[in-house]
Amino acid sequence: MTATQMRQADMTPVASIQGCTRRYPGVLALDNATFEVAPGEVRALLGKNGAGKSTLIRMLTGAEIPDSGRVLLDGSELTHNGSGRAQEAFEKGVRVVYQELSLVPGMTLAENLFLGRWPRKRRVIQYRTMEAEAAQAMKLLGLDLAPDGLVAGLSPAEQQLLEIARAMLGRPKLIILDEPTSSLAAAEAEKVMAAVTRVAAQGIAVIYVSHRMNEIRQIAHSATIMRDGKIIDTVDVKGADTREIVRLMLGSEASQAAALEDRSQAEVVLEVRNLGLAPKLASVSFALRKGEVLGVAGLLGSGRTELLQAIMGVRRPDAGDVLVDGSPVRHADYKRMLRNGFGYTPESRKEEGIVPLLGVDENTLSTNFAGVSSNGILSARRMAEATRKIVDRLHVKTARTDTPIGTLSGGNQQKVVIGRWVYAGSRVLLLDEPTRGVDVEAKAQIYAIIRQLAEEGRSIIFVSSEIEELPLVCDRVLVLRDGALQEEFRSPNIDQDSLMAACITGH
Amino acid sequence: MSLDHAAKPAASDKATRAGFTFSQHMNELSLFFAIVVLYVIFSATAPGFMSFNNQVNILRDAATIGIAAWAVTLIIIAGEIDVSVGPMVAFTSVILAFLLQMGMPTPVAFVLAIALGALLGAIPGVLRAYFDVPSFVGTLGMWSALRGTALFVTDALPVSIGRNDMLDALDRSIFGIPPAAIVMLVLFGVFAFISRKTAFGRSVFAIGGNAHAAFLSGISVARIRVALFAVGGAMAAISGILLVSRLGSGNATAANGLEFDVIAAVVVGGTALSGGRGSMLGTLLGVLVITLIGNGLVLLGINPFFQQVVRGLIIVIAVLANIQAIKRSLARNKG
Amino acid sequence: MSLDHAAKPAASDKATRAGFTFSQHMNELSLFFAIVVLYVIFSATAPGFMSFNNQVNILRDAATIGIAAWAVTLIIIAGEIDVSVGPMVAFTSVILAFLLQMGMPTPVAFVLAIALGALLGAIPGVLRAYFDVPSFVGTLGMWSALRGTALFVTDALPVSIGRNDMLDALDRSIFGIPPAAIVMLVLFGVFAFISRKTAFGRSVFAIGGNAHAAFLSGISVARIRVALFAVGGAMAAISGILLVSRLGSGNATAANGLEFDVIAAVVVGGTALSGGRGSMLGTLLGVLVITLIGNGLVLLGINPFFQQVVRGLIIVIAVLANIQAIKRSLARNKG
Amino acid sequence: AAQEDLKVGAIYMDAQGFYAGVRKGIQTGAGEAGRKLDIVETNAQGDVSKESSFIDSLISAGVQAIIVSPVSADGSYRAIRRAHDAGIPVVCYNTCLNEADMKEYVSAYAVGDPFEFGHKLGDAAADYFIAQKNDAPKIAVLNCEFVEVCVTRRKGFEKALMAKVPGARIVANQEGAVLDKAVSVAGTMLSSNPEIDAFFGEAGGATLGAARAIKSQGKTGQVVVFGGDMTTEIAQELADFSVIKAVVDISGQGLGKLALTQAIKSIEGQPPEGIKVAYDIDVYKSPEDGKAWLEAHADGIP
Ligand SMILES: Nc1ncnc2c1ncn2[C@@H]1O[C@H](COP(=O)(O)OP(=O)(O)OP(=O)(O)O)[C@@H](O)[C@H]1O
Ligand SMILES: Nc1ncnc2c1ncn2[C@@H]1O[C@H](COP(=O)(O)OP(=O)(O)OP(=O)(O)O)[C@@H](O)[C@H]1O
Ligand SMILES: [Mg+2]
Ligand SMILES: [Mg+2]
Repeated sequence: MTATQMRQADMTPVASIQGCTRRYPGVLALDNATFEVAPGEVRALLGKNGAGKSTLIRMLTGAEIPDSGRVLLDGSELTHNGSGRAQEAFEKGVRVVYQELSLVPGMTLAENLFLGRWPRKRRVIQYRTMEAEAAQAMKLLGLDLAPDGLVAGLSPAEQQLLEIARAMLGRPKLIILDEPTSSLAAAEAEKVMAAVTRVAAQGIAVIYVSHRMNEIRQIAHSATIMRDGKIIDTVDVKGADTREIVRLMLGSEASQAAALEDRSQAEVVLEVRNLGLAPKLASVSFALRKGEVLGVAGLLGSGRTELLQAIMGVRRPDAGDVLVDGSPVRHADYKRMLRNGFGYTPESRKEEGIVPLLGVDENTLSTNFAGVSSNGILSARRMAEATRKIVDRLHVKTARTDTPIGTLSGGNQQKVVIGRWVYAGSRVLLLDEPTRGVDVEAKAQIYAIIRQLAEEGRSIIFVSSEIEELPLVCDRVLVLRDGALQEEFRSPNIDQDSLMAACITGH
Repeated sequence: MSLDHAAKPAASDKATRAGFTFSQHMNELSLFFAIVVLYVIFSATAPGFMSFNNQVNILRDAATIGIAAWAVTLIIIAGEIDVSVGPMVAFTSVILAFLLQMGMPTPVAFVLAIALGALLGAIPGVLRAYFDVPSFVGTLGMWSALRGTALFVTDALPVSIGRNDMLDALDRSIFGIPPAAIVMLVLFGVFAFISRKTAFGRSVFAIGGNAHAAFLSGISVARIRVALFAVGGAMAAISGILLVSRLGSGNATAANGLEFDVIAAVVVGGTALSGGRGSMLGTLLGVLVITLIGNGLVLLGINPFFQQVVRGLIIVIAVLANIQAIKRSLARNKG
Repeated sequence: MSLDHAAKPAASDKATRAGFTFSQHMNELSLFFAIVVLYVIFSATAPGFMSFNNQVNILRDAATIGIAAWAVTLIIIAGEIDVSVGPMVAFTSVILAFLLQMGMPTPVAFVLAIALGALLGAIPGVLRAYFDVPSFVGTLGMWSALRGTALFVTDALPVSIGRNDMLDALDRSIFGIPPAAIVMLVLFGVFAFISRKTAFGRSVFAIGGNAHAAFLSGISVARIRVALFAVGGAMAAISGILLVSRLGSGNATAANGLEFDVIAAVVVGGTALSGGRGSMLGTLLGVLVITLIGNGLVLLGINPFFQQVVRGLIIVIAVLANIQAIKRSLARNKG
Repeated sequence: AAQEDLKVGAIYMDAQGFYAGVRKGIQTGAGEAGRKLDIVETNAQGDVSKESSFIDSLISAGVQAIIVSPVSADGSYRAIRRAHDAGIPVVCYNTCLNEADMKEYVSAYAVGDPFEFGHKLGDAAADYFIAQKNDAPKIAVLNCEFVEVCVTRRKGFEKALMAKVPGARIVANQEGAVLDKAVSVAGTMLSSNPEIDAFFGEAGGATLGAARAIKSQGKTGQVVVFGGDMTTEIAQELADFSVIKAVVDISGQGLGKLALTQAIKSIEGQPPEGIKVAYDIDVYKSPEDGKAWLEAHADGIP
């Protein structure tokens, strides 16, 4: 008997979904799914982008109503069929931390913790009581923050922990975490996982959605794998091996990463000297060679985004020089860097990467409309051709070139965001977290694309918080810590453990 | 500069919020300073400006803008807008006058007028909350419909109320202070309290800051939106009552362009049109700035057309200064 | 309903986009249908409605709203707003009349008036693009300042231009069609083309859809914003020129409330106030709806005040119907 | 004359109560015309461009005459010319085009002369000051000078007043045509110029606004009001006689009736000689006058 089966045998499930189906325009997001979770269990929920994980979760929280099938919480069925349903689920002890942060930045920590449920006495909010309780709730998770500070001042990890602390309030029975670590670096993710373990120890069931296998191994007891809206299998994490799980997720074998070669002799295309940007960067220096993939590792908040932005001229550095092809760039601004043949993909795809209502074509071609127009007039034919080329080359899954990009999966959106610089002919690409929130299959494709672009002689800076992927793509990895580049690892001697150690030294 | 801004919304947003408390006070301080400067200038140049009578006038004029502005501040903090204030005031003044003409007891007529204001105000609220009609469109429709109805039923003639002791009393000063000003200040206290100390007020901030998050944490977003616009209508009705007491009649043509002054006061007071940020104190100071300028320019005998020019400039400059002050305080914080 | 909406913005957004093309045409089809219905009703009830002369009138009135509305459509698609159209038209008409009075050659005066319109229009554009002043505030300031200045310099009196052959020609119909209507239709073609087939037009959509993403993919966000408002000013100036040709003088009091009609036409035409979505064809149909209603109600001799009520209702109903049509077409897709 | 059905267009200048009187006058006139007479009416909202488009619509609607109070003497002539060219007689009332254009395009002008309007009031004011033995009265004006007639009214007022009381002085002149604005502006003027003796209200809103401001500041007896345009409330104030001392008025109803009569005559090819048809300007100078007006206008429409 596996651990999972044992738990399920002697306890009634906290929540169960019985034969639920949910259809969206053109998609069967949930296909006759049946699912249960027991008290104290940490259940991982795995699947590619669009597999239906979030939809399954919305069934449990009452945010949506299944087209058919039943949802039982604590043994009784959810009955409301309107806006009361979410409240009903809440009262039955379901708490959820959504994929998107759901905090109000302009309000205090305490106000956010009790959002909408502020303690009141004769209708007046009791700030004292509230802040005291907030401090206590945060302490349970090892968070030591001032409850009257603004949420806006928190790091992403702290915000995520705050959301978990919120979910812990008022005797929950089931806590659902939808990709809580997707925007966190490894060390921050550790904090979240520690918090999850503590939660489970109190007999609360946890559903944990993640694309990161090693996290799942660390904390989950069992894993449910979804594909195309169906529940494929529930396995005991200890017993199953990663390749098997990946095979279940994809329905096929994962591809292998390409072998890497050393580029140390090629000419330098970009050199950064003593770059400073208070308060994050003190003095950063490095050189990037033609055809090289240079990884940048670091903890969240170590300033990798700022480094890329400073190079691109999106932010004005306080000190230092940026040299392109050996000559310094004066008064760098973003436009000038683009003209120098640089390209930049931001870390938050949804907020800064795509224009959701516009088609794949316009999202790709906006870097150089002139390339597809004659006499200033856009040519529909040339637009379709140019887009088709990029779409084919980067394996973007889309039916038409003018499909609104917002309807594509995250991984395909990310490929388009990279593709626009391929179209623009950029020779230096600065990619900030290009694999964030992207599933295993798309990740592998993005690695392959990056390697291929490097083969062609482009130079790439690859920033990632997922330490395990750096050895797969990078020729060289630099570690950003305390405002400067502290250590360098060269392929093939990039190993995860020493990288991790280098990131967190001194913390 | 623009580049910096367009490029990193997340970062600069966050930073803005981090410097929030300070810059908020920056804004109120600088408005306070502006008021002091206006006082110095006008008392030196405008004859009669400092007279007790004129100060009372200023308060009374401030009441016209202020009472509506308190509610509009909350509406804008919630990320919405209300452009129907002027017609709503005129319309309720007309209705009140009709009710009184019909011989209804004055207090009952007051209550009915306020209830009607709330009901009418709730219409764009319901359209927004349940039918996703943007509040700009809904209140623009009300703007046209209410003014039209008021003119239509009165033929643009004032609706006289005859002798009415209660309304006369509302226009008679108490120890030199006009009741309108007292009503305004009391309501200011109420709104300042609501916005800071009640679940309703904090929910408004939460909705303006992140409506989705507010919904997910069980705040009745739709109901609060409706309530906000209903309160807006009720406040306009109170202004309408005071207008009747001041003019002795209901007037369909009155309060023309009041929505302009109200929104200007709120925006000058530092409330962001994008929602989630603002304060009642800021609006109070904004109301004073707008009123002082109007009063001073009349006293100075400035060409009335030119006064319009000055008002347009003031609004833009105040908002510009506010934004620059926030940026500067951020830069300082950061350095 | 509200639950569905507030709960999963990402999801329902996605769905909206999927049904986008279809619902977009839904909107235009339903507007077209509304126009047909209006024609049927008015030709049955309003005497003289179908006369050639009246059809020409409708076109001429449509020109007043339309020319400004083309530019405002782009401005709203880019996520901004322009409330200064009316005063801008009046102001440029006054300036043009002054220039002609000074004896400047007519074509030069035209060019100067348009250039001035563009320059003034660019002011709120620059404030928005480089100083983060919301365009509502900037154009509200212009609204007050331009109207005030025009009234101030003319004392509200019309500025006569005397005999001017070129301007007279602009008011004389060509084969029965007024030049204003021709200008409107030509400009419609230009704007429809720009919005669909040029980098500038597509960049406007990109900025309205996601300004940061647009900036990071190398679109000159700030410059395009300034250009948009400059174009808005230039279009208002063209309306001003046509106004002078129609009235034979520059008038500071003219085009009162035109911004109301223009924004109403754009919004009725299905352009979203939140930006990123809209079409020129929709605006053309919106302009026709607004103009037809205005014309028919006058012909029917409906009480002028009551016409205001009808217009307010129409706007709200049109937007409501549009939103419901989109929702329904989505629901149908789903089944 | 043949009693065929008639259709007449009427345009009111803006949203003032005066035009409600005109409207009633036109409608009673139509009822009394003894034949079927349709009125197609609209309001130009003080905007020449709207007025121009309305006139075009009326031409299309096939009206046989247009009754209009042009927004602007110089700015409204094009549209009126189009109506004239289309063979439709245009009858002005209250306001009209400048002399030259009027002679050419307008078939009749029912008018209470605005200069005369101001002049009669100036006269009444002068008499009052002489009776008070005040030979240097200080006067504040609440104007409606965004329309041209109001400027003419003030000129007539000044002329008559200065002729009898040369020491009189205008110490302030601010806009205040709408009641609520007038009250606020008058209040402000009173505090800045405590020595004001009288207000001149160029229009109804201004007259009543000045009276209200004086009463609410407790200056009854010190400051008086002379103004234009009778309404129920102004008549009540006059009957009370504590603040308002004289009112001149052109009856909207009377003027409307007159304009319609002229329109019918023009349609029948009998426009008046010399175009202008004078309408009597009434001066009300005593409490009794006020009471009489109230009795005659029980429905409140001027
Ligand atoms: N409200 C909605 N309207 C239309 N389609 C939707 C909606 N919500 C989800 N979908 C679609 O349903 C499918 C399942 O989506 P879901 O969000 O559940 O996937 P997921 O497994 O959570 O993916 P990810 O890992 O990207 O978060 C996807 O194809 C998605 O595009
Ligand atoms: N404490 C904070 N206060 C304000 N802004 C912050 C804070 N932490 C992070 N940010 C912002 O969040 C974004 C991402 O974090 P940051 O740049 O600090 O670290 P990073 O190492 O680049 O992050 P990542 O690991 O996600 O690449 C940046 O734009 C940064 O300005
Ligand atoms: Mg998901
Ligand atoms: Mg980063």
